[in-house]
Amino acid sequence: MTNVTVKDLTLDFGAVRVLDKLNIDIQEGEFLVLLGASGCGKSTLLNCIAGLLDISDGEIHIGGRNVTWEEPSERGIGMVFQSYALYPQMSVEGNLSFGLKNARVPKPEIAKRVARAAEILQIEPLLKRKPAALSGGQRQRVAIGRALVRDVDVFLFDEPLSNLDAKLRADLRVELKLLHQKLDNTMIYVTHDQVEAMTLADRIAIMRGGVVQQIASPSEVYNHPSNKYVAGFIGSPTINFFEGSIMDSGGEFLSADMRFPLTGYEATQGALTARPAWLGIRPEAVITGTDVAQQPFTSDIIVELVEPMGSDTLIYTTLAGTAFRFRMSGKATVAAGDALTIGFDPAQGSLFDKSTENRL
Amino acid sequence: MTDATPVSGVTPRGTKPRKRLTPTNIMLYGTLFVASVYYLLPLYVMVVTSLKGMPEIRLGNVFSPPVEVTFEPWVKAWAQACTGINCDGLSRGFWNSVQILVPSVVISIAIASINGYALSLWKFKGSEVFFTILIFGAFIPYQVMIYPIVILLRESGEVLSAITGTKIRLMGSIWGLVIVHTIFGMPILTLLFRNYFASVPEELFKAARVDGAGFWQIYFQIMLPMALPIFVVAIILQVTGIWNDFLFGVIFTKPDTYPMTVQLNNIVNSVQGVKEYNVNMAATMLTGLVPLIIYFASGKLFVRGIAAGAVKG
Amino acid sequence: MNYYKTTTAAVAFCAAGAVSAAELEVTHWWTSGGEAAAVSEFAKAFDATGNTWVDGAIAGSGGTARPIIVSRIIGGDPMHATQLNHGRQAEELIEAGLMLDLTDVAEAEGWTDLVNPTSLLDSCTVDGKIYCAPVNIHSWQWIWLSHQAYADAGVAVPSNWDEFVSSAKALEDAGKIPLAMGQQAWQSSGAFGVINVAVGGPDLWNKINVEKDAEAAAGPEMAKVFEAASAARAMAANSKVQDWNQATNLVITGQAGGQVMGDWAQGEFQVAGQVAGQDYTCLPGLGVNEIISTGGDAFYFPKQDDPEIEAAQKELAKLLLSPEVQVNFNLKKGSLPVRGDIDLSSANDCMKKGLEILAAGSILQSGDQVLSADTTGQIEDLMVEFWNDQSYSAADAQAKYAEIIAAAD
Amino acid sequence: MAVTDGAPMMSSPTSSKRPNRLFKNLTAKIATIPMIFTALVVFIGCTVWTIYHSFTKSKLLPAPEKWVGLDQYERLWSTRRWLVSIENLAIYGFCSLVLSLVIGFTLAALLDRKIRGEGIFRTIFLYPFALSFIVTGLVWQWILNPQFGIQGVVQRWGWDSFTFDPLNNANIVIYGILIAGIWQGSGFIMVILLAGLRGIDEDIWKASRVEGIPAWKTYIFIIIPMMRPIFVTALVLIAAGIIKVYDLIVAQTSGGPGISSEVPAKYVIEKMFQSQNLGQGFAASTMMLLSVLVVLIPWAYLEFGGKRRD
Repeated sequence: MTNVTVKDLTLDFGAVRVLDKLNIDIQEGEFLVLLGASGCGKSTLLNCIAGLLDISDGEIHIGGRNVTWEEPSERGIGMVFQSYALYPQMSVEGNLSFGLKNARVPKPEIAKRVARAAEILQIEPLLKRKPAALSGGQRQRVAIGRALVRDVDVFLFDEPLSNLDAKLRADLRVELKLLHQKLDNTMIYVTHDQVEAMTLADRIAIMRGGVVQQIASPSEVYNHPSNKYVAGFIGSPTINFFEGSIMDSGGEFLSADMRFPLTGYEATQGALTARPAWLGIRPEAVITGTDVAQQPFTSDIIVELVEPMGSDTLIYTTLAGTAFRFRMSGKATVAAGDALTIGFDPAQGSLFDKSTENRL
Repeated sequence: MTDATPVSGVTPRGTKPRKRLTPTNIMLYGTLFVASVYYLLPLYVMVVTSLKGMPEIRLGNVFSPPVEVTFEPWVKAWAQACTGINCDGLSRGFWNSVQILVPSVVISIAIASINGYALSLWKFKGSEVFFTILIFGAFIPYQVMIYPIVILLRESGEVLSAITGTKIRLMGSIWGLVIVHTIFGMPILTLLFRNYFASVPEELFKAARVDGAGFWQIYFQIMLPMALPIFVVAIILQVTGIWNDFLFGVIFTKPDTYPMTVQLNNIVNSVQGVKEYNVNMAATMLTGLVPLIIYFASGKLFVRGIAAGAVKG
Repeated sequence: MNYYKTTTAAVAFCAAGAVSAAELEVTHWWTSGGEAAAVSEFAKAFDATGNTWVDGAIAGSGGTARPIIVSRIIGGDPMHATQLNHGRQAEELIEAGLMLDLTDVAEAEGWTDLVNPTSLLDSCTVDGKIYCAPVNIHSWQWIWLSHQAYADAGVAVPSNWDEFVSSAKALEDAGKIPLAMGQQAWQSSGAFGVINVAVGGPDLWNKINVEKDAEAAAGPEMAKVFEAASAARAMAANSKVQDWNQATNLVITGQAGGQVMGDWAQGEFQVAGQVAGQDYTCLPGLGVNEIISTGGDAFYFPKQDDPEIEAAQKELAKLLLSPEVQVNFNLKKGSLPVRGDIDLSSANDCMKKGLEILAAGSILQSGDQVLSADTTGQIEDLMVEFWNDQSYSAADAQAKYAEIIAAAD
Repeated sequence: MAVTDGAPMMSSPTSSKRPNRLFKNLTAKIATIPMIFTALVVFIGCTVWTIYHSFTKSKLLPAPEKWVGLDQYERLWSTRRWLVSIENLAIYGFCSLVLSLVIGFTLAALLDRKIRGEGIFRTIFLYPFALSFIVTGLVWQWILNPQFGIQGVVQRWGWDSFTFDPLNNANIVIYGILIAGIWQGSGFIMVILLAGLRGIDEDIWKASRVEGIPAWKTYIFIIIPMMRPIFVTALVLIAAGIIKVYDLIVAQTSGGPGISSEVPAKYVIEKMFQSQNLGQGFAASTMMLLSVLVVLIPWAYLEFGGKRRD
């Protein structure tokens, strides 16, 4: 049973089409992340689902109910905002209970729900404080709590961790994941941070220009990006692209006189045919050292720049006339100017059509 | 809660159909409309009255539009209305006001912007105390200070005369009034600039100091260009404020140099026979024209400026 | 700035070999139609001497103008000449040495012999020196009656206050305002003074105002005055104008029966082309006690440090009292000349009545001459409240009045 | 590049002599001389001068040697006109504070509801603020003229018993002035509050919509409390204007009818210059100052007294 369905959703701001015929099905209990660069329409989509924006066309169903014309509060959702949007003049308890009081929920019930939310989020000691006296992380927890007490099936998160510093963000990310496991609610989560997306999501919807590029599990998105944009957007450091063409046989990719064997590539759309294309190789796919010989593709390179990251080391070089970076173990002792032999399997990479940029 | 969904079995799709005439909207626009009438009525009455002849006015409806439009009241108000034996209307006051306005605005803003700048970025021991006194000063009724200022101006005039060897009078001259406007404009303007400069990222200031820039260099080369919007606001506030001033104009100038508001009051109160309401209203409109033009021309800047200045206070 | 202008002007005239000439800025508060016409007589005469009259009229009333005049003198930027009610208003300015001593002009022109009544010059004299030039005699003790209003109401024009009071009802029935009153403080206070003299008699007035007898002020004689004023107040209840000449206009146009106002009101009738005895009637002393108070306007000359200007100031002072100027000015202004030796055969009926009374010596000093500005101000505050608040009882007002007189200095 | 907070960068820590404190930030001190002068000589000096002379029997000229103690104050508080002035100021002040804020906020909130023609409405509400009190007073005097103005027009329509003559009725004259004062100033308050509303985080509105809180409740329980500092600013601006009310009265009623629309500022000016009783004028202005302080000091204490959080 799907919990949230978006059908042909279109949104125009005047003459500008912000969202274009979007279709998304979100399963009950699923954690869906809307990922994209700023301005891609991900927050707009979330606001449409919440009912905070009037849509131009299409339908929205939540819990099997058509809620397209319903007020946000009637849709059975809870929402958490980037700026927390806590009511600054009320205590934490007041923040949590204000909406319930307004909905005339009986007092004991309010107390029960607040207590439960506070327990889940471990904010019991903070209940009497004002938001101004809380840290960023605590505020965000309260904001989540406010969604929690509403006792709804769908949670909407609008970049909830963006205002926090890196360390806190990582901690809260874990907590969010735990929370999801515990509650098993449907969650729709907007972020521009791919680490959050990868770690949290059951499925990621990558958006660009108001259109969903790919909606799939994190590993699918990572390993089989549906187009060049997704490939470039996901993964850090960024994927390497070679510009070239697939040879007649479909067994080789040629870029600047360098040949990449494609034996074993699982083509998405039938057989590979000769055409101009991009070959994308993840920096993590590169192998050095003794195992190199077994790789379908090997090459000698000169190290140009070394970036030690602790756990691993990033090497910058040039391959087939293109800037190329790959990852080595953090223990590797390499210096600029060193010669190295590297190898990888191009068939594990991704091929994109030159003109459509779609995955082949 | 879910009753809100479809009435006639239509599947909700696309934009929620909204009735234009919801009670909320009627209330909203109704209130705005009524308020607009209240705010526009005087303007309407001013215009209408100023375009009527006296016989029509005596018929006695301030709201009825003029049957015969005449511009004579305007001509009279501008060029012929009498105070005593001077019958040159408001025109003289207009030029006086311009002459008072320009130096007053320039000097008061120059000084206040430097104050604000020094108070927010170059705090020194006691600077906050002076600022506090200044702000309190904004609340001191002018009446408390007028008389001593008269004396102060007289004495400073004499001191200046002694120093320069030529006769300088501050009292009754335009410069005396400029000083008074500068003094009484100082609290609010200084506050405005202080708040604005306080919102400038401190790093910018620190970077400039590390680069070896001094007080004036930072002011002129970095802060001044950045503060342009707030200067526009200050100018708007001061132009309207000084143009509209009556109390200082009446006490610190003389008939030669009376600003327009004072002359307006003179003309309106110089009743010869019957009150010529149409001329009075034309004179009133003429006097209000300059600030109104400034206001309509600056439009959003005026609003944005007030927002920037006042909200932080 | 002015200084520069005047000197260059002066230099230019000297070079041409003419007599010295200067621009004199003269402030006054004569801005109504009749007043402005009168003051332009001064300006004309002064300009004819080769000097220039720079008019500095301040609209409103003396109440508006005096603060401006005083603050400029105190602030070191005095005008060259200014109107003030003579009397005690300028006392302190003279004592502080801010005013030009006119004794030599006065002696040369023989003012002491000419000015009648002499009390006018006395008010200008401090420590034996003369500091101001009186220009006219104004008296408050008049009521102006509209023939048209009474004709419309079908009653005869009253010939004294009692008749006026009894005819009020008829006027009201005809939709007229019996008594026109402006709402400014000085008018309320002035009208009360007139009623005071008319109803209570001059002796009572002198006792209170000159001798500051608070007991008399609280006494039964005065109670009658307050009752009369209270009756007058009721008659003026529908008069909703501010300025005195608006009130006069009500009389001129026949909307009101009468107005208690000083002789300057005459100027307004004149400007409106009305003729005394034909269109309107004037009753001195409200037709009860034919007596007039002899206040008036005077010009003071704030001290300047430029001999050219000083010479011009003295010339103006001389001019103001010259026979020709006195006649022209006073005819327009509706006031009486300060010299007893000039021919006013062209004066109208009302003015002639005034001249007769003056010649007969039935005169009172004016309030300005005997009361300080402070006391005058307090009385004005009391009166304006009394006249405009119908619920303010005569007894309460009298008690307050007595208090003010007791504290007067 | 890191610069430690507040440490004077000019003075080198190695030099043994501390730089003279007086010369620290010397340029800033010189540049603010006009401000220091204004603060000390004009605001404090002139105020003290006035207070001192309120204890003297100064008449036309200041007479510091004629010390009379509290005489002027005794007379002041037994003067009806002064009492009426104070009462008027209190009524006018209270009503104008409340009405300016209520009207200003209502209009601001209405304009904030994403309505059509917001710019036009805002322009309409704010333009009177550009006009002087003299102009304001004269226009409303004309509109409220019993013969030609609103009252006359309504009566001519056939409602003969209609009376609305605030400027001629001593009991309600102050409300006639209030109508004009509000007309002139409430647009300004609206703009300030509108700016405040615009400064409120959009997410707050979204949050309250998601929770199903009606707009009016959101305003009352969430938005208005959040705007407290802006309300204080507006309040202070209104209060400062109220005490100075003078021009409006002079133009509209000259204090009449009778003394029913007198205000303290007018009393001061007239006693000082017209009645030639400086001492009395000074005493009255000192009382005005005192009443300002009574309002201002608790506010300043609340606002700045406690340590500033946030």
